[in-house]
Amino acid sequence: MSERFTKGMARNIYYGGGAFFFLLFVALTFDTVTVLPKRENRDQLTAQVAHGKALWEENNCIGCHTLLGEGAYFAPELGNVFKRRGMENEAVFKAYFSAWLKAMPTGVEGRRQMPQFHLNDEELNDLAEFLIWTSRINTNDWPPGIEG
Amino acid sequence: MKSGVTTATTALRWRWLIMCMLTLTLALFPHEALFALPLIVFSAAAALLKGIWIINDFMELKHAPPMLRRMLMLWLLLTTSAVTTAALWQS
Amino acid sequence: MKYQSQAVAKPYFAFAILLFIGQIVFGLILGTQYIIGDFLFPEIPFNVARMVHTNLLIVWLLCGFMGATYYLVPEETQCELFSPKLAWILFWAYAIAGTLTIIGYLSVPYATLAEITGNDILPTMGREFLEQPTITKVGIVIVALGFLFNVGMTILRGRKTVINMVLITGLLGLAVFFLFSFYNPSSLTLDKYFWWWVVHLWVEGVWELILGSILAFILIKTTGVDREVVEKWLYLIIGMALISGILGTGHHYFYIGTPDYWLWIGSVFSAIEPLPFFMMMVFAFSMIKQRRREHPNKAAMTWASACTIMAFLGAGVWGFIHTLAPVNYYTHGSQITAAHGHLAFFGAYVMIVLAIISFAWPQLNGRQSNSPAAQKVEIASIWVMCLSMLAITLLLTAAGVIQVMQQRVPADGIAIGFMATQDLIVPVYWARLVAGMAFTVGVFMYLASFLVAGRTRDQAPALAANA
Amino acid sequence: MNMQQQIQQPETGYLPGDMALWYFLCAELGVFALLIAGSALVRISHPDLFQSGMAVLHPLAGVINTLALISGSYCVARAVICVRHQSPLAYRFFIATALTGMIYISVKLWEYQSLLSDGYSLHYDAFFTFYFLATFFHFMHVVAGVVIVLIYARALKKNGRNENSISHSESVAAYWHMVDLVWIVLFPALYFMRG
Repeated sequence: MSERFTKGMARNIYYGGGAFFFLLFVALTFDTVTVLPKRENRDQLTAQVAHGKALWEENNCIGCHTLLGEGAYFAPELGNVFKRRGMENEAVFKAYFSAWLKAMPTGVEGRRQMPQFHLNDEELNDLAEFLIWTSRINTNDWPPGIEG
Repeated sequence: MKSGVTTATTALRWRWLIMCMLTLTLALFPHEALFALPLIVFSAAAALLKGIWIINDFMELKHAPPMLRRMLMLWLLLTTSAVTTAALWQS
Repeated sequence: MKYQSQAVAKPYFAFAILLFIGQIVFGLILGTQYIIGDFLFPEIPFNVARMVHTNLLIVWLLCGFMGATYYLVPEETQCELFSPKLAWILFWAYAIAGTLTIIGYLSVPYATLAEITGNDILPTMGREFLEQPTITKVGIVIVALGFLFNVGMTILRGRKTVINMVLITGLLGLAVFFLFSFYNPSSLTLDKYFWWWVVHLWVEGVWELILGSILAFILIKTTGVDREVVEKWLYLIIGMALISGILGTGHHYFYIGTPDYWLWIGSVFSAIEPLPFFMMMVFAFSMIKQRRREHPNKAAMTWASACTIMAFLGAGVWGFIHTLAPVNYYTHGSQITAAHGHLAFFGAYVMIVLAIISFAWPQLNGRQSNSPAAQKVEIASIWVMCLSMLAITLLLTAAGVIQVMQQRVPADGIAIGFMATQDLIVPVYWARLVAGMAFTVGVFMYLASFLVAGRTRDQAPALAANA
Repeated sequence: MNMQQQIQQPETGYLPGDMALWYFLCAELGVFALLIAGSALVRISHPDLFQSGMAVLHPLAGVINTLALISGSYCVARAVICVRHQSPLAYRFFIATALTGMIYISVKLWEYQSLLSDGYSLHYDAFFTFYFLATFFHFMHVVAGVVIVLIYARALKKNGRNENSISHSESVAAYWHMVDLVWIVLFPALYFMRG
């Protein structure tokens, strides 16, 4: 009688299934990458926005905040901070943003503290540009509310 | 032994032909609003019948461990009723 | 120990445990900062402590994987390691680079670290879990290449079993997908998309191959069940893990700017992701039930079987509760994610590394197992660690539920802000900190079992020569 | 095992094919079930999109494909019986199965091509997202099925029958029937259940 559960079949499923689904994943990746520019408005991705993203990384902002829901959960979501704190007005947001970062840390005892990053005005502007650009990405309507 | 084979293949052939006929009948159904409801019911019934035959006779699960057969039947029933309910809901 | 070269696993295991302790210390700091916001500020800001906590986790798990590989590959291939010397050189390279990186995190502001390590030449820093300076990343790649060369040459020379083939595939995948950490486009969504190719395809892809092969190795050795049986289950389980896990990456592509069809793909495939973990649990327990020998190392068997339960709970159940897109819409980036992350990492990867250490360490020291007295302490430590981690998970889940109900579900204007919600959760965070301390007690009990093992060495069954 | 007995009256509890494969098939059916159930929910919430979307599809293409897959199922079931009886016809039945699969593939490709050239794509609306996802995922299974059937037919012809042939051919057939079964539910849901 032949074996009912064979190693050969289990191996075929592992290699065949793994390859099959990885190929599907690559195909979907290809499609995603082609439609992303439209969903994230890549035409508006200026040098300032790119510089802002570099600043975001070099100061490890993701170590406390989330951005589009990913990161640490110690400080507020910043993917929609332009809407929450700037009321979608660029001048209002930039003024608020640079005043906020310059006032850090608050030093209130027992409260969570944000470090002082010593950014100059140009850097503050570019970081704000990055957050503004991020808030306009089509994220399938996430976050659910303004509070992020 | 030979007779057993013939019975099995004859049964398969008949089921195959009936399934083809059912499929063709769907194509001949007039696509008018009047026939929308019968079409939904008929196509759901046809799908169920085809699925049962595929599971029982083509896959040969009629005599397989009952758990497996029940799982597949349940799958067929759930998916068919989901799509049918959605279609009926709409009309 | 059957092969002399298996001894190189020792420093890897010892260093892994050392880093594990460091990770726990920083975990306690983070838990405190969640309650007393300015704790240790500005010396160790939250982001630095978190970076150290998560990076130590990754570094020590990788260290444990390498140690496990050096231990089991000679035994599986039935020949000595290609070059024990290379393994030692790579160990020191890895240990020194890792330590320097952690010192770098703690001694200078992150922006300064980025500047002195030349992040502007090839910016790769400042992304979650991939915070390492670019030169550290290059170092990791070099160590990985040397490691794979060493292991690959050993396997080529020796017997090729399913276990070492799956293990090497997993390690190879680990190295290949790490290369995506060097890709950092200025488009945020693209960056996030391929960031998951490292993170998700590691923990829900190739790491599961490593997990599966280590588990299969331990089960063969401790239960004496036929290799054929273990191997076919191994293939089937990791096959299922890849089938569900690869497209399951989609559950990270819901709300980061990627197209909406990922809502479907991610939900559907990650819904079946608990299946391989469930099968792994059934597999481990049925192998133990069918065992043909009584291995004296009960502690290692407890680690291995508990690992499958905790992995199923953490990766399977806690993953599933927030993986469907409509649920994840509210839970994405909340404490629910933190709950799932803790239990999944602990259950699947921490426990399997501790299991192989528990199995291998006595053998590396010429004994079949530790003395019954030492094992008793060790098994108690398993219970304390598992129960504390479950408590941490449940409390973080409660924190997440509060967060979702207060901050996410209510309409704009009624929903409370992030910081106000955090204030509401403080009592839960206190309880979590207590659970974290209990976990630390478990870690110390585990360390104590080594002391007891040393003291009661004469009561341990000796390893038969060339058994 | 008494071969003849098994053929005429398969004993109760006999599992056709390899158990490892059945784990896989059940997982696959689970995926399709979730996909189909999800689409039913979308249809309930966006009935108009399904109404307009289904009107665009070509029922005839669906009918041809259903006939092709059912015939493939019939052929592969016959092939299994031939393998059991050591009949040389097995090879031909496997080839016939692959041919029906190729008919399906050609028709589906034509259908995709005509839809895409009319501007309908994965990103068009909720209906077409579902349509392309579900059918493309299924399409890839048919492609894989054709490859598997051809590989197995070739091995059978080259190496002849051995003690594992029955189990192997049953496994190949079970996979094919699974693909057919999924289509049997998708077909009316996409082409005929219009409100």
